[in-house]
Amino acid sequence: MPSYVNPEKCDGCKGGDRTVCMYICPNDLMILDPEAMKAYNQEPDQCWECYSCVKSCPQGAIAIRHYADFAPLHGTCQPMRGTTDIMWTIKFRNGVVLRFKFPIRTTPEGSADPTVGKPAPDPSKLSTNQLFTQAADGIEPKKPEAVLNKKFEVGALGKVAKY
Amino acid sequence: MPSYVNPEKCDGCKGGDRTVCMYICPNDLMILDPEAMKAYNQEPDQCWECYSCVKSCPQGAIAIRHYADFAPLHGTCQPMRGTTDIMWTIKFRNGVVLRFKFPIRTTPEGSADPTVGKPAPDPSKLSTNQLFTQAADGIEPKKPEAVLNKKFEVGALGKVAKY
Amino acid sequence: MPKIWFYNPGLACAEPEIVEKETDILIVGGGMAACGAAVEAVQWAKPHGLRILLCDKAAMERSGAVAMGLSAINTYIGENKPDDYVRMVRCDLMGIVREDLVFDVGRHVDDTVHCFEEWGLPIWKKDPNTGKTLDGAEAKAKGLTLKNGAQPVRSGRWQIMINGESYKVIVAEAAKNALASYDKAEIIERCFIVRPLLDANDKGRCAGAVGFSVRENKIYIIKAKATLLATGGAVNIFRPRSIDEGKGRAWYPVWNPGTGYAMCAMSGAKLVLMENRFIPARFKDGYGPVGAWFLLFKARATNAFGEDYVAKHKDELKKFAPYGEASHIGTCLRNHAMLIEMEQGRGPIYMHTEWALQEAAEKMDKKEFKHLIAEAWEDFLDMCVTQAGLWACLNIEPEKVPSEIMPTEPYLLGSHAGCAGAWVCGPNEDWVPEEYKAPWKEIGLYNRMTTIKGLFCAGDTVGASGHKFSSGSHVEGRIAAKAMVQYCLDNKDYTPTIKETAEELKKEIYGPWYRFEEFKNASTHYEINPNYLIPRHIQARLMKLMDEYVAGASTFYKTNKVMLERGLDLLRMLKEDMEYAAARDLHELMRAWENRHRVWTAEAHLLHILFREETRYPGYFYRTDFPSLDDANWRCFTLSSWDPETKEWTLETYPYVQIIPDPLGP
Amino acid sequence: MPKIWFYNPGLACAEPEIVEKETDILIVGGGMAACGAAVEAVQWAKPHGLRILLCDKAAMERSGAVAMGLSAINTYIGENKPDDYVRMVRCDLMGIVREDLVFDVGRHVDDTVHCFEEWGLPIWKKDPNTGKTLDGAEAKAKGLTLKNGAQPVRSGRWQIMINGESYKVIVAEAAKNALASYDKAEIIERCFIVRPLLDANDKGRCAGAVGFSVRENKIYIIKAKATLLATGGAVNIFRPRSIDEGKGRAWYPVWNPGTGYAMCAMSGAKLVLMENRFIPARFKDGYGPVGAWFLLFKARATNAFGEDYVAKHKDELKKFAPYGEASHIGTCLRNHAMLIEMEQGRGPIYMHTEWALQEAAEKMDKKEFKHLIAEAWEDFLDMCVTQAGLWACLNIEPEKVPSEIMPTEPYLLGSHAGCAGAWVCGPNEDWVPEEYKAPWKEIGLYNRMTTIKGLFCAGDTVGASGHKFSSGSHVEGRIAAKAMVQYCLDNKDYTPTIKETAEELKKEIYGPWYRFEEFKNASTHYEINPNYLIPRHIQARLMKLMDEYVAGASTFYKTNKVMLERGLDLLRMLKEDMEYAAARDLHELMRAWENRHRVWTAEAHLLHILFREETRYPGYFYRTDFPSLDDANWRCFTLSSWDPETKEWTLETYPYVQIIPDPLGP
Ligand SMILES: Cc1cc2c(cc1C)N(S(=O)(=O)O)[C@@H]1C(=O)NC(=O)N=C1N2C[C@H](O)[C@H](O)[C@H](O)COP(=O)(O)OP(=O)(O)OC[C@H]1O[C@@H](n2cnc3c(N)ncnc32)[C@H](O)[C@@H]1O
Ligand SMILES: Cc1cc2c(cc1C)N(S(=O)(=O)O)[C@@H]1C(=O)NC(=O)N=C1N2C[C@H](O)[C@H](O)[C@H](O)COP(=O)(O)OP(=O)(O)OC[C@H]1O[C@@H](n2cnc3c(N)ncnc32)[C@H](O)[C@@H]1O
Ligand SMILES: Nc1ncnc2c1ncn2[C@@H]1O[C@H](COP(=O)(O)O)[C@@H](O)[C@H]1O
Ligand SMILES: Nc1ncnc2c1ncn2[C@@H]1O[C@H](COP(=O)(O)O)[C@@H](O)[C@H]1O
Ligand SMILES: Nc1ncnc2c1ncn2[C@@H]1O[C@H](COP(=O)(O)O)[C@@H](O)[C@H]1O
Ligand code: SF4
Ligand code: SF4
Ligand code: SF4
Ligand code: SF4
Ligand code: NA
Repeated sequence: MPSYVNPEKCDGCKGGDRTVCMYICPNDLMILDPEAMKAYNQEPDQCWECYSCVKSCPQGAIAIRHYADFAPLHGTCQPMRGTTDIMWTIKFRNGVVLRFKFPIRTTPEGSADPTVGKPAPDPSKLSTNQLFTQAADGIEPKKPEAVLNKKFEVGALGKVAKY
Repeated sequence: MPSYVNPEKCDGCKGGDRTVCMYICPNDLMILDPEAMKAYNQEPDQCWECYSCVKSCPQGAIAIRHYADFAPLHGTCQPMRGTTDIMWTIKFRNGVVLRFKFPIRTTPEGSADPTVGKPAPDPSKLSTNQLFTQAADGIEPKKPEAVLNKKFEVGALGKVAKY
Repeated sequence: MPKIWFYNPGLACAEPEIVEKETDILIVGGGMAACGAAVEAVQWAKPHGLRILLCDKAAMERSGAVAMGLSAINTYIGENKPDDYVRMVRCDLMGIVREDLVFDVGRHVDDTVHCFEEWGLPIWKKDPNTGKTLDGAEAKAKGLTLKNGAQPVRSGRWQIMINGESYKVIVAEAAKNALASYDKAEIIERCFIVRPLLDANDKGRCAGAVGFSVRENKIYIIKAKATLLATGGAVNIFRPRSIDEGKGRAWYPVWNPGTGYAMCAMSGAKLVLMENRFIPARFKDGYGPVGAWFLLFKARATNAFGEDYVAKHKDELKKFAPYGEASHIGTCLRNHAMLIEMEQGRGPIYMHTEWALQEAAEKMDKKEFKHLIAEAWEDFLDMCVTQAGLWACLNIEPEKVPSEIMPTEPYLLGSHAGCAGAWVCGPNEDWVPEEYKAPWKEIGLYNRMTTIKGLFCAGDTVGASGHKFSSGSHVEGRIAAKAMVQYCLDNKDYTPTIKETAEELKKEIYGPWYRFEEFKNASTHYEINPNYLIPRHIQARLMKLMDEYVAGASTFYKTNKVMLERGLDLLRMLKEDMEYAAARDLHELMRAWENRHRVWTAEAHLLHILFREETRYPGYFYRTDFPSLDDANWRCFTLSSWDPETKEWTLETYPYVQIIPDPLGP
Repeated sequence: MPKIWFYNPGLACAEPEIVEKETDILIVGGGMAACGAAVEAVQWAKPHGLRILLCDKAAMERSGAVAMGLSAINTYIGENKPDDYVRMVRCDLMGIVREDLVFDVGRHVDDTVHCFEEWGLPIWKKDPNTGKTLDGAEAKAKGLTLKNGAQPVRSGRWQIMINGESYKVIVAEAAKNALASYDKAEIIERCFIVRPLLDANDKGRCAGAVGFSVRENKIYIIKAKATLLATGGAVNIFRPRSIDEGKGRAWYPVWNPGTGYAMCAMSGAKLVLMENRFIPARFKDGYGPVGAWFLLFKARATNAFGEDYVAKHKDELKKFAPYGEASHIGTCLRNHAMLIEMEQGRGPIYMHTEWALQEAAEKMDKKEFKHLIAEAWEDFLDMCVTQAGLWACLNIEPEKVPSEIMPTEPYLLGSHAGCAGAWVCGPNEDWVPEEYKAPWKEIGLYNRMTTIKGLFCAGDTVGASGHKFSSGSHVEGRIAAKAMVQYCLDNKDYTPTIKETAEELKKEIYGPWYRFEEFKNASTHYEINPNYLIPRHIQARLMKLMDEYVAGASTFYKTNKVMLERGLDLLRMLKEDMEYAAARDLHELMRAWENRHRVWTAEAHLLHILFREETRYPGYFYRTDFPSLDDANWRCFTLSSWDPETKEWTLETYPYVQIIPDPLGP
């Protein structure tokens, strides 16, 4: 089910700096036609149906028509992604409709603090095996409870080949 | 190795009544672009590489680049088909060249006489098992030397299913 | 054109003109069988003024399986007896064939080969003085002809070698000349026939067919007294071995989509042995045929480690007695032995061209050897140029290195070592058993007529009688055509009437284009649209599901009841989705209809495999839940038919009658 | 535009601007490992003013394997011991892993998971009062956090459930915030890294990398002291199961082309266990993961006839003792049991979602059951929407009918149940055996450094230490980043110098476009041109040959020496033909380079399979000429390296050292 763009809804992100679908697609598939001011999927057979474009289009102009190779027509999953939750509407081929809502994050967008509130680590701890969080909290990473260190002397040792 | 058209050689069959490659392709692939007056293969992944277009193009404008899925580049088979023989030039990837010439027909083009010189068959022979040639020559089609006519009474006889 | 909505249409569709035709004899197809039919029909129709119309989806000069040429005529009886030909065919096809049909081909086929020679086909001969090979032109120059008793060059017992690049050109020329010679005959090329027209007053009768032009916006509504389906077999029902442009390469020509099978089914005619398929061993990827290599050049094939797999699995083949130990080892059983090796990871399978040619070289001088090498290349250049090209691309000189072979994806056809097809009447003669006459007792015993009045078949479309090949298909077309003339005369007062209006037919046939026009603006990419599928999508879905559930190559041709039933569910959903096919131009409109024919053919194939609870054709497919061949229960025909009214399929068994006495093989 | 020469270019190529960059730390990739590296690097680099540059081919917010989200964190130690984690990993990966690397991940990984939670990732918890499941938002509202000792919802012993739709968004946000917080750090998105730059004066040292923008015509020549390859694993090396648009669907994300493996090889760094691959069992076609179904919902999988295939083949698995009878049955061995059934034609394999959910229903009220159904759907909606969509398209309600599962095509990766990747240094600590330090004695023992100075790996690119998953990959990026800072400080005086001129690099990188421009007028169809191949062709050829010769799905993952050697011939011809790749636009230019990475990765994979003469990973692949697992000879690492000067590959063995005492499994 590659993504497709509904030209009635797409406004080309108003010709702004960032064409959202084009910005987000991990596989560089979405592209804006500047003449038509509409986006399209330039290589549908490489679409992972990851829904990144669908979820982020400000116009709700993108949907997925399931991969024709194996998906019968007329089943769809359409998301509405908010700031804390995502809502899904699932339509079956036979008309059954399911709706779900799931949390997506517990903090405000943009707020992720990479330091998780820790002070900058003491540079002298660079030579230890502590990550910056552990260095800050003075946590000592574990060592194995017991160490065997048994080398396996097997027949193929010494085998070398060039190709 | 689907067919491709060299635009420097193709003259669009001079815009004549019959675009030869388009006329001949058994799979309806070759098509003339009337604007450019050049032909192209409209569905390369359905080309059987039957060489019908290649053999018949009056300009020698069509060649085959072997199927990319499995044929390494740069090997080619190029025919020159005359009225009685065909000449093939085979170029290997490694540069080896082979040339062959084979007969293609033993009669002048267009001369095939469907009656093979027989008189029209006697209409009364319609009810016999003689083909028109046999009727004309009075040849009696064979019957089996011996006839067993043994019916096999097997277990599945009578089985019926509906789907 | 802005980049979005992007597609490069071919010949544009537009509101079509409706062309109504009326004829006596309609020949659908322009291949080997159709050409035979044309030549024969004209001879017998002329005195009665019967009209003849031939419609081919392509140009007859290069249409059908023989477009590229062939390097052998695989059915030529010559010094053999037709009785032995029947034995060979029944042995190869695992004991269930219509021996009346096979015998009928065998006794007539040489006549057709003699016509080919007369028309200009170069046939190799043995030089009567030196015993050496003469090519067809050299032979002709020396006045050597088959008819005059010259010896052909036999590759096998039934096969003769030809210089066959122009085989189809020559055969089509004779057919076209025949039709051109008769003012009541007409040819429409580039007319794709979509479906049968059923008689409005007689549900068991065919009243013609409907099609359209892929060159002009025209729909052909053709009323006919007698209709011949000579449309070849079916390919691209199963996934091919390549996923990009190499999809165009299959052994069987990608343009034969199973029209004949589909049209039989749609009209309610019975099909027979549709579980059978053809899976030839072929040179890997190029799909070059192996016949000349095995038979003419006497090459041996082995697994990766040099073992002869047929010899190795002699005991395994005995499980399939009597067929596995008869004088002739069936094509499917040779596959079976090869598949065991591949499945157990002892591939690749190699055709040892290098051993064969080097052995031959020992008995030859340089010039003769050079000639032999040319013959080896000609084999492919005459019928499978890709294989020659692949050798060139891989730097393969066949006298130096071996080449891989392997079994192909399955095809459905009735003229090679396969026997799926229509259930037709045979010759109405005294030696033919009652069982083979009974089905036609009420509707008339016309040779090669299906169980629907006025609907005939020939060539690949006929079931239960394989090994006709090019020559047998041509002669079968002739046999059918003659019977059709008789049928038309016997039904002089019949006027074909159809229930659909021209407008309805137009809506139906141009449906995919109307759908495209209606919905194309719902998406910026014409291929991805929630309202329709393009034909390529439908084909890909069909090929995948057939491959995975219906004993395709990816399961090593294995299936079982559960897989088949799941496959049937998926296939039926696909059949529903076919109603949403869209076409942007005339070319795609043809593809849309081709794929309908594929899906119908696939459905019949699946149902037959489900119905026959045994493994009749090991090497072609395995019912793993019924892994043995079971003569006691299943040495019988399977028949299927679809009821146009109830839209239901019925599968049934039918007795096999052995006409030609034992031995089993030739 | 006339229809001929037809192609719709994306962003047009033009003569590129050359942008030269110099940095201390170059992070290639923006996925889980790269994000970990960014967060950690900034903390340690800041005090020293070291420069950091991160290049991602996509937008970090949704790049890499986690673009769609995930529904579980598969590595969380919690109440377990890292020692047991090592035992599980070694057992799953058939006894050969770098236990130092694995232990290192195990002891650090929970720290990273706690960061995720802090940044906003919703992690399911057990309600301490009721023992019931709370989703991550409910838990957070109740103040329940892992760090504070709340209980996660374990699906398996190592896995915890999350509401992970925005997993990557959150993790990337922290990384981007980290880099944004530091003025000497920079991010370039849409920069595709093509290859390493080798130091002009020191052949064993990496001096950075070169890439280009897929948005603007710019080439980036990046000199760096330390370079981290965090580019994920490799997909689309083997033929996918669909041949049309479904090619876009694979379990592993189609955009990770094996850059890290290729770049290691190109620079002369050693790779380890590249014979290993990952073939997960997945829901058929949609590729939905099975973990939650097996572990959380406790579903059973059977063959077509209801038989539990793992139980059925217990004795068969014993052949692979001790691994087949350990406490943990390895992923490949579970595949092995499934494959026996499929191969013998007893598929489809069904995941009995309906049994599992109905059993659960018995202990629940309606509301709880509704919630359970939502959880079942969420599993796919959070990480594999296609699978949910396929259910909808097939009218599958998982509480009513089962779904098919089957093994996928092979992927190469080092973080799931696979262990192909770079041979890297571990922690320089006393418990680490000499054998695992020796290779780095001369160049410096920097954690996660390859055998090339300054070239580091993390995540999927690291070999011999699977089962890191998303969390372990992130923490491994952190570990590597810290070591890179140390490396930069230790190499303060080193100035990266390269031997290529900017002009040469431009010619090389834009080569495919120059080729396109040079030859595009030789044909009326841009795809079919005798002078070049488009990237799609190269990829199709690669996937086909790997599938057919190198133990792909079409041979049921079987191969042998003869097949591998033939495959190598074909692969080397493809490598030559890659020089004729052409690109019509920036997007295709990226595809051209991606495919180079695939071909390099494939070559290493093939050579390793050829070198290891045993069947170490039954269910992942079979050497049919060495069908047994052979601990006596082969319980050791295999290493490969390519010499940039001689252009020759060397394969060698290397001793395995068991660090963590028995038992084998956890
Ligand atoms: C594909 C192929 C086939 C063969 C071989 C190699 C190859 C590569 N080899 S070897 O492998 O053994 O080497 C042979 C060989 O050497 N010797 C031999 O005698 N026969 C060989 N065959 C078999 C014969 O070719 C075969 O038996 C006959 O051709 C069968 O004749 P027929 O049944 O008439 O089918 P056709 O393909 O020739 O013609 C079909 C026609 O139908 C048309 N058509 C189809 N659908 C239509 C529609 N809907 N509307 C209108 N027209 C519509 C087609 O255009 C065509 O005209
Ligand atoms: C694909 C996938 C993966 C998983 C799962 C389901 C699915 C469908 N499942 S379950 O199945 O088990 O259910 C998991 C799960 O639920 N829980 C879990 O913890 N892990 C799962 N994984 C595994 C993890 O995702 C995996 O372990 C990590 O993501 C590995 O991290 P890393 O090694 O960093 O790889 P990445 O894919 O995240 O990032 C790669 C980055 O490199 C970029 N890139 C690649 N090549 C580049 C180039 N040439 N130039 C520049 N940039 C260039 C990419 O853009 C990306 O940023
Ligand atoms: N190994 C073989 N043994 C006997 N006959 C064969 C063999 N291979 C092909 N043939 C026959 O040779 C002809 C051409 O075969 P093919 O090239 O496979 O289409 C057909 O009549 C086949 O039945
Ligand atoms: N390589 C093979 N491929 C397909 N079927 C086979 C193969 N080998 C044996 N068979 C047949 O498959 C049936 C089931 O065999 P088995 O798989 O051993 O139960 C038997 O009738 C075998 O003759
Ligand atoms: N049948 C199983 N038995 C044990 N662990 C499993 C099973 N299936 C999946 N897993 C584990 O569950 C997690 C997710 O697996 P998957 O969904 O297959 O990627 C990984 O840690 C797997 O190793
Ligand atoms: S994000 Fe939506 S509105 Fe913006 S260009 Fe893409 S499809 Fe159009
Ligand atoms: S669904 Fe994902 S892969 Fe497909 S176009 Fe959208 S963002 Fe790209
Ligand atoms: S036959 Fe040749 S010259 Fe004529 S249109 Fe085709 S390619 Fe051009
Ligand atoms: S080679 Fe044959 S199939 Fe291909 S375009 Fe030419 S005529 Fe058509
Ligand atoms: Na790896």
